[in-house]
Amino acid sequence: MRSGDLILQTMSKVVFFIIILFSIHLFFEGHYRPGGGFVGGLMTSGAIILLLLAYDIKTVKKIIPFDFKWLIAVGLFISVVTAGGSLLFNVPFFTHVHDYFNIPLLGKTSLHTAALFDLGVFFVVVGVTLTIIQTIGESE
Amino acid sequence: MELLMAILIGFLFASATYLLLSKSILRMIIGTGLLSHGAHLLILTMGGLKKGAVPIVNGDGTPVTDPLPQALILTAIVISFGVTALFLVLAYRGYQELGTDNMDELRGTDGNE
Amino acid sequence: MFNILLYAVLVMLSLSILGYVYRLIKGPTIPDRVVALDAIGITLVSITALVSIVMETNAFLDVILLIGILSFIGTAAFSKFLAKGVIFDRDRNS
Amino acid sequence: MEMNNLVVLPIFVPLLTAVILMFISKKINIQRWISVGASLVTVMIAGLLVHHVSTDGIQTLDIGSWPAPFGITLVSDMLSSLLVLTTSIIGFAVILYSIYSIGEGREKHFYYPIVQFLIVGVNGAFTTGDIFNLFVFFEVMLMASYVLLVLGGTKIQLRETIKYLTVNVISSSLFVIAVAYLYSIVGTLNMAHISQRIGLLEEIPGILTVIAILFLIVFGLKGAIFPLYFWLPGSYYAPPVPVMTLLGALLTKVGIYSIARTYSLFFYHDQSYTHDLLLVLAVVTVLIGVVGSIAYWDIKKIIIYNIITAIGVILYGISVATTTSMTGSVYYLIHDMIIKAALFLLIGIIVNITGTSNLKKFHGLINDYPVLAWVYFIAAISLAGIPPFSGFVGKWLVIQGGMERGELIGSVIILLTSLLVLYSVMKIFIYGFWGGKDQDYPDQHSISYNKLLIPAILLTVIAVLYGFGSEFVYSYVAQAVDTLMNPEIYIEAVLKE
Amino acid sequence: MTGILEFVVLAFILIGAFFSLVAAIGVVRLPDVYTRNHAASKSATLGVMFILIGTFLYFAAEGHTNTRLILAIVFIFLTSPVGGHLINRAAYYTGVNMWDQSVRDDLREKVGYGKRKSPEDTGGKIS
Amino acid sequence: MSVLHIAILSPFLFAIIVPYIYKRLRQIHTGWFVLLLPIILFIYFLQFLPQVKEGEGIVQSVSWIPSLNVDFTAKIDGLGLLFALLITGIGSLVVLYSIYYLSKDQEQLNAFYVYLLLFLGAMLGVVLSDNLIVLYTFWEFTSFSSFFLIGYWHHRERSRYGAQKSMLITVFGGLSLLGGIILLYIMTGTFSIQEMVANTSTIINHPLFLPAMIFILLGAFSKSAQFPFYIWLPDAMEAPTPVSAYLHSATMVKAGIYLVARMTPIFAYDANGYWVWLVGGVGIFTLFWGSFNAIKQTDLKGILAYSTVSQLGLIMSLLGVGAGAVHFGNDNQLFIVATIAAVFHLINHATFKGSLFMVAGIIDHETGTRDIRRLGGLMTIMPVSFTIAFIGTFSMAGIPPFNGFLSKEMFFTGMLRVVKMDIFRFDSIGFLFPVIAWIGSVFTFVYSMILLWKTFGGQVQREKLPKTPHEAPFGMLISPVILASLVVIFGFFPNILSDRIIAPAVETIMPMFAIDEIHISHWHGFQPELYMTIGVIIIGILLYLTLGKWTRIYQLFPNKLTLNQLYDVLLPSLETGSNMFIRTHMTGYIRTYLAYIFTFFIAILSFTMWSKHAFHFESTNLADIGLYEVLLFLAVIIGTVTILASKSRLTSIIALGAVGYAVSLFFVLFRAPDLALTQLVIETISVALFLLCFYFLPRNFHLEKTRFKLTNALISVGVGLVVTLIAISSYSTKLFPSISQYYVDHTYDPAGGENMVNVILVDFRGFDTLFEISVLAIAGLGVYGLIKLRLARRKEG
Repeated sequence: MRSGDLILQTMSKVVFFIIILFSIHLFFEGHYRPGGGFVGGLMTSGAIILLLLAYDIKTVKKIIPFDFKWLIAVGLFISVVTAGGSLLFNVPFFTHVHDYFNIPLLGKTSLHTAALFDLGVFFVVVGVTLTIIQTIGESE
Repeated sequence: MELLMAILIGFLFASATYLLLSKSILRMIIGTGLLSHGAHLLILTMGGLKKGAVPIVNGDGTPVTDPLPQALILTAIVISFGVTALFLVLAYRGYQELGTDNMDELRGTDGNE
Repeated sequence: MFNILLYAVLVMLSLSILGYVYRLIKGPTIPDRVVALDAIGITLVSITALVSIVMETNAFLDVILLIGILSFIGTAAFSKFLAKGVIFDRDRNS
Repeated sequence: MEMNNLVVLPIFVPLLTAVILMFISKKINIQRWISVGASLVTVMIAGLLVHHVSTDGIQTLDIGSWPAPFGITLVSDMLSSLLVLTTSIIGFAVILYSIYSIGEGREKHFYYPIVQFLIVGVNGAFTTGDIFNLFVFFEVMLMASYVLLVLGGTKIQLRETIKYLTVNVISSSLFVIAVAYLYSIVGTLNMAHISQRIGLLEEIPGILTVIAILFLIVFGLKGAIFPLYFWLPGSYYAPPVPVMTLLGALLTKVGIYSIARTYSLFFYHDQSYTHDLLLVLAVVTVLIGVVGSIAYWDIKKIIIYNIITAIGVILYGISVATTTSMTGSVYYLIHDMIIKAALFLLIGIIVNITGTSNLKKFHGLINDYPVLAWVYFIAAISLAGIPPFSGFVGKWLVIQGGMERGELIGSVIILLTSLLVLYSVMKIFIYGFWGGKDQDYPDQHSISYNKLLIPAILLTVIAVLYGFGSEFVYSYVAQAVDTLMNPEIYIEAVLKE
Repeated sequence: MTGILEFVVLAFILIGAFFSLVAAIGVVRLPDVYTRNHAASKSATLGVMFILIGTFLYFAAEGHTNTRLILAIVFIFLTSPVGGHLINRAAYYTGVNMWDQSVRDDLREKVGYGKRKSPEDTGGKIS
Repeated sequence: MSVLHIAILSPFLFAIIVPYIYKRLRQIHTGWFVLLLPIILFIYFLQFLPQVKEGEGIVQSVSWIPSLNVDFTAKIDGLGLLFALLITGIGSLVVLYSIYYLSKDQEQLNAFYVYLLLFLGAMLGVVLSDNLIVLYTFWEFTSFSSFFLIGYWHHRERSRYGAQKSMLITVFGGLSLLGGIILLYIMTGTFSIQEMVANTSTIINHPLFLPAMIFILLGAFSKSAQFPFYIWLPDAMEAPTPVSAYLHSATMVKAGIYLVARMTPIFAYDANGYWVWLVGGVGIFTLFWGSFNAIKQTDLKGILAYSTVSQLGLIMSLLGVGAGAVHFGNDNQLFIVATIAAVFHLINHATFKGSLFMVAGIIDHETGTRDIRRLGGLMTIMPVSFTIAFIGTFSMAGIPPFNGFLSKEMFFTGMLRVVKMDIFRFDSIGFLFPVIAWIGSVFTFVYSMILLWKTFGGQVQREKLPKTPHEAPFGMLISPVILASLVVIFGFFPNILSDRIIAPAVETIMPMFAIDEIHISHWHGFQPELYMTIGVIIIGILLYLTLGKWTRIYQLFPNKLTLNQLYDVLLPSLETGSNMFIRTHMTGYIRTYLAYIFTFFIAILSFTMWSKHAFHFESTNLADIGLYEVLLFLAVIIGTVTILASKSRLTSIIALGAVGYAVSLFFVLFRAPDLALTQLVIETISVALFLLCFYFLPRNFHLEKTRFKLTNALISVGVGLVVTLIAISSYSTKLFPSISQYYVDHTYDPAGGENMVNVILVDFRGFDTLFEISVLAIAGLGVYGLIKLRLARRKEG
């Protein structure tokens, strides 16, 4: 193991968490500030790409034991179900609802089905990016 | 500014076309990249440039730029990313299987007889 | 005054980008180009920061961090590719 | 109002199915059952939708409860709901056919979900009332088609997918810029709203005509009209037959539908220019198609070039733009989707039996496979527009419309080229089915011949009923044409003014 | 915003801009990739950090204390040198020639000079 | 649905059960079951005779596509009934004959009878439909069922060839007919023949009159094997002989005659006399050409085929000349005799030609050959057949006392009267009609004699015959005997037909005339017709006796110049020509395709811009240009140029990345933070993907030839210019405010967000996003499948 990798690896551990935090922040801010599921998801993928750069695919697979194809399905499922949920309530497809709740300790919180939809987007983006990268990386 | 952007977009489209007409798959993929840059800038330009603040609700009623083209571009960007990814993998699988990335050698005349 | 100076700085930064772009084209080696790209990324950070001030919006502040992150990832990826020919190892220990 | 969620179901059901199938990609049997079941459900929903539209008029759904033109509005008028129904039926037949022919490899690699996605894209494109949303559905459809085209990774698939993808990426970019140009001028994306706004203009600026032509290029690339069809014969030749069927029967028709929709809804102001251009292109398209279909002794190629011919015929009716010709085009459009699908599936069975698509390498199939031969024959003469089968009414009305408008030469060309169409498909019958019983094929016993035949027969029967029941169909087609000829019906339904 | 603060912000920004320009001139003018990288990673980083601090102060004065900016400053401070290091290492391993007037090369004994590790032809010539 | 409809459709219904009968009752020849149907139908139609004679047609209507004015109106009138009787009558005889002709052990009888029944039904439909679309439907059915009958022995190449040929030519005719029908509909607004007849004045003054007429005639001529379409008929002889007897004596080919007769009241009024001239002229020439060619044939069925062509020409010419009466109107009934002759000859031809075909079949069946060079001397061995043939050929040659003589005489009368027409310069060139008619009749006489004497006269050449000849079985002889008897009966008592059948038919053809009484007699006194007949016989005998001396003139007509040869060359060369044409532009090079597409893009858009004066530039609405924007602009341009110029993939990618970053900076400048964020990340990940794939890809680019570079550059500049010009014009033509204000107003309430772009993405236009991530998901799955699944090239079904 060469010294350059060591520097990079050490660095990556720190930076990885910064990026993940940042991406979660981007995701949650999306409805109000620039950001959202896309950028959040892409950023998370970026973080994992960094890990892949510093380590190797096998190691990263051990750290993050997801099947990313499954993540695509989950994400899409969340989005589709959120959108389709309105069918059950007899309102036009994709009608979002949102409300503000007072939750003890956290205070006034807004719950928005759009955020749920965006979560799906987030997962799909992460899933797709990493499926692609992982599949190419593993190919012969 | 819109004039300048129109010229830039035209230039991007011209370059993209040139690349798409070349032999190497990789250059064609790069061409599609430029093509989508051009298209995205065009949407933005057509929405009007610099007509107000960032499209975030600010409460003070200052005019904001047209948010709709931005949303359209975002959709388009993500889609072209997906296409580019597939195209790239296609190129490499094609090279692996067909042994060339030269489009001139990928004619194919099946069923011509 | 404040804004005029900001504009001046923006022009300076843009000129530096042009300088980097020159290096990007000239090369002569690929690492030179990567250096230029990295530097462009860093300079973009500065430009974005200044543009935020000019536009009086904090909407772009996320962009700053983002460019920082991406420029690092990009540099790391290019370097690794140059050094090894692959950017992700399948299994480093084997 | 809430009932209108029906409009979204032909898109939603396949989408949900696709997602569910993604979770169980390794369990082939369950995948098959779910695919078949879901596509049957889609067919039923689409049928219900057609019924609904026929009794209650155009159905619209403002997605997310945002009023048109600000949100995305789905619009099921008769044309779109008929096409959705046709698409769903073809989807069902192809899935049924795939089960016995596509092979485990593809089935384990997301073949079924992607087919569902393709149907999502096509149904969506037919249903949406928003020009940018149309682009998005085009992309869904195209992405699914890229993947289906290349799935399997054989040499020819890879080679042709590269070309197919390149052309379509270009057309997608052009689509985006066309939408952008249009948005710049009319400031809206809702198609009814675009139509309404353009209708308000006293003088139509020339640039709008230019944009109309740009849209023609975009949709023409998808629809493979002259001179934008070059990519089609090679690309459609590459994939396995079920995929070929989906692409051949559905994708080009989406392009043509889009031309019909945009040219009747908002590019109708400069008809002397746009529609006359379209007319010339349509006639040349027909000619190119027949020339191609008689040029080959490869059964796949023959049917593939017939796609182009049919496109030309439909387009001709659209370009003539009279009620008669439009009626003809709509008749022909639906007919061609069904019969092309049937023919492709039948060709697929032949290829499965003989192991080749070269017509010079086999003969005498009628001796061992009489049912196949007869079904093929009926499908073939339906394609050529022989009454009382499905292609006739459409062809007749298109020609009649053209002649009524004084386009004698174009109409006669359309009329006489159907002889060459007949020649090309009957060539397969005469040389492939007829002949002595003196040939053995290595694979003929390994395929599930009878099971493969079921979907093909299903489609052919539908085509025959479609022809015999032209009167029954007429009331629906007339309603579709009514909307096409009178944009205000569409506008009123969408904007609810 | 008070005049003093405006002055301070401006000062930071101008210093930053100066460093950035210097870095650019360095990248254009210096003779080989190692020295250019040196200019880019050090000078430019310094430049950008000054500008970011200026920006941060500007927004802080406006009432928006922005954590992302601090995070960005920290991040760039952490990663920029690493990035520079990675490029140089890559350049060295792929056998990019040093400037002919370079005086010292400690790595030469450890890895051997000009050993090509990459499939990419990145040698001294224009490619 | 009336009984009449059921009668018309009964053959189709019956055809469905034939395969079951065949399967279940293998012991009994399927033909016996089938035979019932035409007999019943014949009797059914017979009962209409009295009604029709009184001029009361029967009209029954069933709606089919009323919205498109298509209803299945079945109508029995004189003409229709005549044909219906021919179809079912000859049909019964043919089925009976086929029972003995086709072996139940060796032939696919189910298929044969299905085809035959379909054909029978289709023919009934043609002659009994009043609605032209329905008529056309049945018309095409006759083409296809005859296609199957001709190709019945499809393992023979000649059968396939003949079937394809007949299909192509008759379907071509069918399509022309359709064209004519559509034009008629445009003129009259109806598909009903009756209503059209009532509307003739609209039709003849309409500009579409001539095209409609030509289309209809093309349809009729190709079906009735008129020159130059006759070439399919001789090849159709590949069909089993019962089929030939049926198709070419009474039915298929007569459909064209029927159509011309049917259309006469609609078209013949035409002031220029096109109809008379075209129908008459083509007919008379076909008569000559067919008879002339029949002589050189050596195959019995070949002679009969050309004879059929010739006889059809005869009937056609009569119809044409007869139409002259319509043209001249009520005061001039001079030409009606031609129409009467046409109808009469139609019947006669069916009888004698039917019997002759059957005899030819018998000879083929019993001797194993139909080649007249190998036949001869069968008179003593097959006396019954000889008698039938004798009657048939003499009738055909126009020798008294057979029915052929009667109609031939009337034919001459008709032709002689042509000279008296004063339309279309008939007064000057009209004399050609009787002259050609006479020459044709001479040839007819000659080939009739050849047919008879070469087969039955002279010595038997047993060594040349595959089988030992003997008389045919009794059953096989029934049908030809019946037909031959009819020849004789009609010869002696022609007037049993004239009132009941001929007069009503002629009245249908010419509804404007009251046909009081038709009297056909052998003796008209010493008229020119008689001299002509005598001349025919004398010259005919002379020519027959000197056959060997003058038939050498046929060698003067090289085979290469025949119409048949034209067809044989045309079809393959159409194929190869198409193939060559397709290959010229379908090169398989994506570059070529893209070049075509882009060139079209440039050409059509710039032409439209130019012709619509679409370029428009307005400077009022523009945002001002900042210096750093110009610099950024330059950066993008420089980056792009680098990509264009670079020969190394890495440089290209780095430059592409730079351009992408610059574009995101544009997004920053134009106040699109979300875009900037996304673009930046996507750009980086894309670059990573590129690098990832580089491992598998070759290092350097392929370089184009300079010539290509130049055209590529030209196309590229064109594309760029067009895009720019449209962009400027579109931007300068902002006619309406954007709908965006709505999003600005509604983002916070009720959508509950602040970032408009994001709210549009997940809420206002969340539907887009849902499918956008679907696209992404498909791409992901696609990449996975593309890499993981590697099937070998195998057959793909």
